[in-house]
Amino acid sequence: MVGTTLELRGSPFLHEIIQEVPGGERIVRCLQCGTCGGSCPNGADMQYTPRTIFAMIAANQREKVLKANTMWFCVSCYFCVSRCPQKIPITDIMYGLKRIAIRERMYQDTDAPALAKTFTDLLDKYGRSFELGLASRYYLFNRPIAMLKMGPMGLSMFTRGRMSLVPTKIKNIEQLQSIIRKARELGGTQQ
Amino acid sequence: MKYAYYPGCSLECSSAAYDMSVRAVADLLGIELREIDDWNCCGATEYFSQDELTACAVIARNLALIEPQLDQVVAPCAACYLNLRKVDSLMKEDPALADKINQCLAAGRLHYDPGRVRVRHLLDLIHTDIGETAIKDKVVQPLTGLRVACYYGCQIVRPYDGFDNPEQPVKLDELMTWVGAEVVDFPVKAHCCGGHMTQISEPQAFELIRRLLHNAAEYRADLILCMCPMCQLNLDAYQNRVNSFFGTNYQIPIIFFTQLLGVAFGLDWKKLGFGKEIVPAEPVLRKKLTAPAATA
Amino acid sequence: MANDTFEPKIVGFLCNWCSYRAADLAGTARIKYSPNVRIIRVMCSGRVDPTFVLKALALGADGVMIAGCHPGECHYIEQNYKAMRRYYMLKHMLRALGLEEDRIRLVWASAAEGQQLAEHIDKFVEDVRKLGPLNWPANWQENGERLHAVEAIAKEHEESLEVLP
Amino acid sequence: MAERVGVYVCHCGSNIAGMVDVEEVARWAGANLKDVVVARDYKFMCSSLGQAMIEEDIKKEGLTRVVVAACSPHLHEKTFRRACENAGLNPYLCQMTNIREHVSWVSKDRAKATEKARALVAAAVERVKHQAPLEPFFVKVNPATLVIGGGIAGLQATLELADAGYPVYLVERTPSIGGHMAQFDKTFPTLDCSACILTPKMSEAGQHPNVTLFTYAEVEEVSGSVGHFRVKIRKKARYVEEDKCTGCGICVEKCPRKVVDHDFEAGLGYRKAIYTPFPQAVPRIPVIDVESCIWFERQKCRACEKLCPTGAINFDQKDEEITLDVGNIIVATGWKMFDCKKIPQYGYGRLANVFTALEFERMCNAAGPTGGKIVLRDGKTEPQSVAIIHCVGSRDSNHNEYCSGICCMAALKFGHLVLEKTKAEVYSFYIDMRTNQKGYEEFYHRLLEEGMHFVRGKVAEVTDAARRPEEAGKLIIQVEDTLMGKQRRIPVDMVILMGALEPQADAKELGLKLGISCSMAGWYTERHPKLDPVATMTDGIFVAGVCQGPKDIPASVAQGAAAAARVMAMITKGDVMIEPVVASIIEEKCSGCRICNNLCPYNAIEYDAEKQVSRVITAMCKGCGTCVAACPAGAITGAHFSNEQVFAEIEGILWDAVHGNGGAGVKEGQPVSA
Repeated sequence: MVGTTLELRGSPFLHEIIQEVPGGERIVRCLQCGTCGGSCPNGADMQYTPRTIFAMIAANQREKVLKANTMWFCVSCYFCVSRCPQKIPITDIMYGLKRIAIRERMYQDTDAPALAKTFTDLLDKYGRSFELGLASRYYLFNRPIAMLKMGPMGLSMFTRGRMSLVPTKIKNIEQLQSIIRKARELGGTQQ
Repeated sequence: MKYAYYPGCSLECSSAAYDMSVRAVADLLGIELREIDDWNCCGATEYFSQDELTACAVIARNLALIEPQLDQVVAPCAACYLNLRKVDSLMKEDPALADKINQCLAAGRLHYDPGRVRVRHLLDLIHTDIGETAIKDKVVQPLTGLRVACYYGCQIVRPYDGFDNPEQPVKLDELMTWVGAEVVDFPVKAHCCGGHMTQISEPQAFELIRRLLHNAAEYRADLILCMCPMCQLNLDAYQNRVNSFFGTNYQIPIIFFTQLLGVAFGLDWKKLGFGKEIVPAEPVLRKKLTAPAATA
Repeated sequence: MANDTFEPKIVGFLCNWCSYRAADLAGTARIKYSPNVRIIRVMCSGRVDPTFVLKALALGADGVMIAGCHPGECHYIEQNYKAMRRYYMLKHMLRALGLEEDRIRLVWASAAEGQQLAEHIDKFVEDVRKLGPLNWPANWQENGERLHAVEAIAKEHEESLEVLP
Repeated sequence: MAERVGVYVCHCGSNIAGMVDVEEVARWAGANLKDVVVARDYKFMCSSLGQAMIEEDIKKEGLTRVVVAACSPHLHEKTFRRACENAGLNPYLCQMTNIREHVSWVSKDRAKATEKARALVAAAVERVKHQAPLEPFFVKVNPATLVIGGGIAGLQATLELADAGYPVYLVERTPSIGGHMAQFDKTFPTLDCSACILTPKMSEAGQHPNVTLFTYAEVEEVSGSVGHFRVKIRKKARYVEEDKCTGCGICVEKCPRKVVDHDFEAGLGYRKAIYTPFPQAVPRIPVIDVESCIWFERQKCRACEKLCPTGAINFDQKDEEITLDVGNIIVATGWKMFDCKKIPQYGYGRLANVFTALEFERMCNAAGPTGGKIVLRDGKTEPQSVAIIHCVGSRDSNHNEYCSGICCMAALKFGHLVLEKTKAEVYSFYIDMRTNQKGYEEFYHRLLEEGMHFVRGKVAEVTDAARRPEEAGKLIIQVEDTLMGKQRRIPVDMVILMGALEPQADAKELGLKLGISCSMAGWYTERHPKLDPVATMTDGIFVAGVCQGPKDIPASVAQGAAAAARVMAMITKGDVMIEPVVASIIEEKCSGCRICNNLCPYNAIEYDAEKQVSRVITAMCKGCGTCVAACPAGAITGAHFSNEQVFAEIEGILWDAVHGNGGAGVKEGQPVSA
């Protein structure tokens, strides 16, 4: 969709996003209308709305963008995507920004990367997610005080048989792990 | 009617009620669900924020494991449904990515041809494939007088062109009307429950949950119906914490739509997983349903 | 650009009303696309005689593109449907002749779709580039009768190209 | 005898020469292409000096064929044909090839562009040698004109032609002329009353001796071509005899059935089963709406018939088919409003106090359903706050990518009316404020001073789901205020949606009947976007008003007048030239298989049963060439696009490939540059 004139122009950070996110080149079509920021359930608490982030990407403000809380406040509800008049894949761009921020440890004041890491580590190990393991590991390492507050809720979940004590492991975990190894090798992302 | 079945991790344990009621209702409606053998976690939203290719490959393993004679897979969980659909669609749109994903799968001696399997959500399947007449035929306990708020959440209706409107979906409303329930207007029915926000920033997460509870209470709903384990968990398990955070006193039972369908079909409540919800649903149901057909 | 990438020669038959004007519009809008397609104007895609296509391939084209108005938007009411019927027949003939059927392509572009036409052209050029040179002239030289044979086949099939409504 | 071909390669300033080595192309053609006797390049071939050069060469060098490599033949073919004609050469012996739009403007690599230009020139040279002299036909132009659509654009065109003394048939689909403008209250930016400026034009058209009105009628079929179209229109049954009806209105008054008027009143008001859309309707003859009439529903009532003083009601009336002969057609079919229900997040249809712009126009109108009072859907409460949402269904790839052009100004007008008539606060939610005609920006400034609030941001949603007590019972506008970079929730009482202007639902269908094309969005395509915005690709058919693209009233009026002027020029000239690009059948070769008969979309091929051959009716042939391609016996030739000519063109265009294969067409003993 993007004309050939763009190939060598624009902010380097913009090109980085285009490389990172499938469909990311649609960012250049942003009209700055604010449909995304208006639609976002967390829009009121974002440091910069997605629209502002796109303007900052165009202005090559790489560090400021990667340190923002915007993408960590994205709840993947896809309201912005389905409403965007320019069909920009905003949620996917938020995922892309999270990936870059995690890779370069640029994120600030958020535990979201730790949560994601705990989640995927468990997935890699067992093939299934493990809520108790997730909760305990994540809270133990990141938010010990919050863990105490969680107490009664965890208990009521447990008494209703909604929280298991042992993780389920899939049968062919080796198969999954070799797929993951290959993906890391091809994608060049080391965890 | 045979479908591959991808329950997803939540249905194994934290949302066992969903799994139980899905299986019981499917059985009654003559839907054969064949669980994908040795399926793995879809990675929810977490894998995509770290490594896109691995995220896709992990999801694609499940698609590749589907028995060759089945061409449709049904997922009851919103995140699982979206992830399976997203990978299938990304692979269709981008042959280079499809090739990479298949290289990964090949490391596990698997392969998936994009488009081979159609990814469906359970609601679509019950609404479209079973349809109004068959559903109405099965009702033994009409839900007359029960005011339900149908909550769709996000990822079932967005971003993919799906079976329902992304802003104001109606399929669950229709389904509930077929079984006699009174569907309340619930303008926030496709708004967000916060997803994993509870783990990231509680004030924001609680606010999102509060909006939904507040709206359902305003429209005097007896209960909220969910079709996603995450939505159910957030609205149900966090309801008391939301109450103490905002000084409110919501006591709205949150159950899965299949549980209520089961009730209308006269199935055993225990087998539908009642009792696992934290805000109990049974008192409301007993009060509202004049002639309970099922045993407790 | 001095490298050895294969540059396919492609003949494009464009209808006067939609596609040719789409190409004009692409020019006016300065949309850049591959220079490999050389354009011949016909009044309607329905004018494209199957022998035109075969002749072009025989004379050294590596591919042939036919472009017309969108179905339902033909300047001559519905003649592009006739082009569409012939196109499938032609693909069939190419297969019968042992050629890649993807060397011909039928696309629709309205007079307003300069961008789309340019994208069609770029895509087609890339696809033909992957197929490699056709080298029919070489074969033809070896067997001078071949063109006549092809023309005969074309004539033979031609009656079946049009089905009486 | 060999032809003597002249090749002329244009620089077009740097437009072509900047990317194509034009000197080289000319040199190469002269050196390598057989029968080329003159090959020149020149700065601007289309200039009078360039043309003179060609004319001189034809005379001095005895050229028998001319090739001009320049821009698109759609721009300058006529110019160079005329030059040839001036020098005594038949204009159809000149061939243009397009090395600007198709080469220099679309290429990035000079060497490759030059190579492509060479191939195109070779193709033209090979082709032109096979071209034959042709004589154009001339057709008389019928001075009558058909205008389709009685909105302001169509009315303007009609009156211009009628005043000039020419007969006009005005066909309007609804029961009255006037169009959307008749629904409006005020017009921006001057705020003059819409009806006051429109109704004089309507009655003028209704009474003009040169105008024949067909209201409640539609175009069914169009045949023929420029100068002599034949149009079939269907006049729908009104169930009221026009010659007997005096327009007294007793029938309407006495009709017992009242229904919601979704047409003129945009669903906000009512009409009877027998109705005239509005008091100033032209003609004032009512129609019976079959859908709501009690007689048609259950064979009872007939109150109108009993009470009509002139016996004009006729329940047995049938649709009438009328055939009109006209020389030209002006299409002015207008627009419809975007269906705001397609954007559920704005709540139209679910939330009572969300209105469309058309509903609001009717509400403001003193003759409208609320008598001009601005009130909520309950019909009595005055709003304390009003939100106007711009770009509803426009500037949105999910619906219509284009800007509807008029909504910003209409929104400002609405804002003014609310501020004038109520005590409400008014918010405008816009993406970009577009006020770029005479007096428009000044009007914007006026609204700034009047205290309208402007929030820059496309509204995300309108909801009744209150989060805080102050939101309860209100419509909440959720939006990012992009100038503050913050999400805001603004509670209001009333919301007005500025729906996009969209092409009529059947615009494509009518286009097909007329043989004119639509853009992807569905607007009729003009012949040239800048230099010929009223003509279409089909001679004798013109467009005016919004059917060609969104525009305001002044622009619609200007285009209507311009279309009329173009038609007058055709009528005054008296005849029109027809391109002799037609098919003909060589009887000796025709086997009488009749394949071509059914293929022709214009029924221009007849079968002579006696001789058992088919024959082309030249006057009806449009020259598409489908029959030529289909004839199994090769008995049909398409003038100017014969098999021979196209084959030669293919050979030329693949010059380099052919040359690699033995040098067909190359001058003997000449060096060949690659």
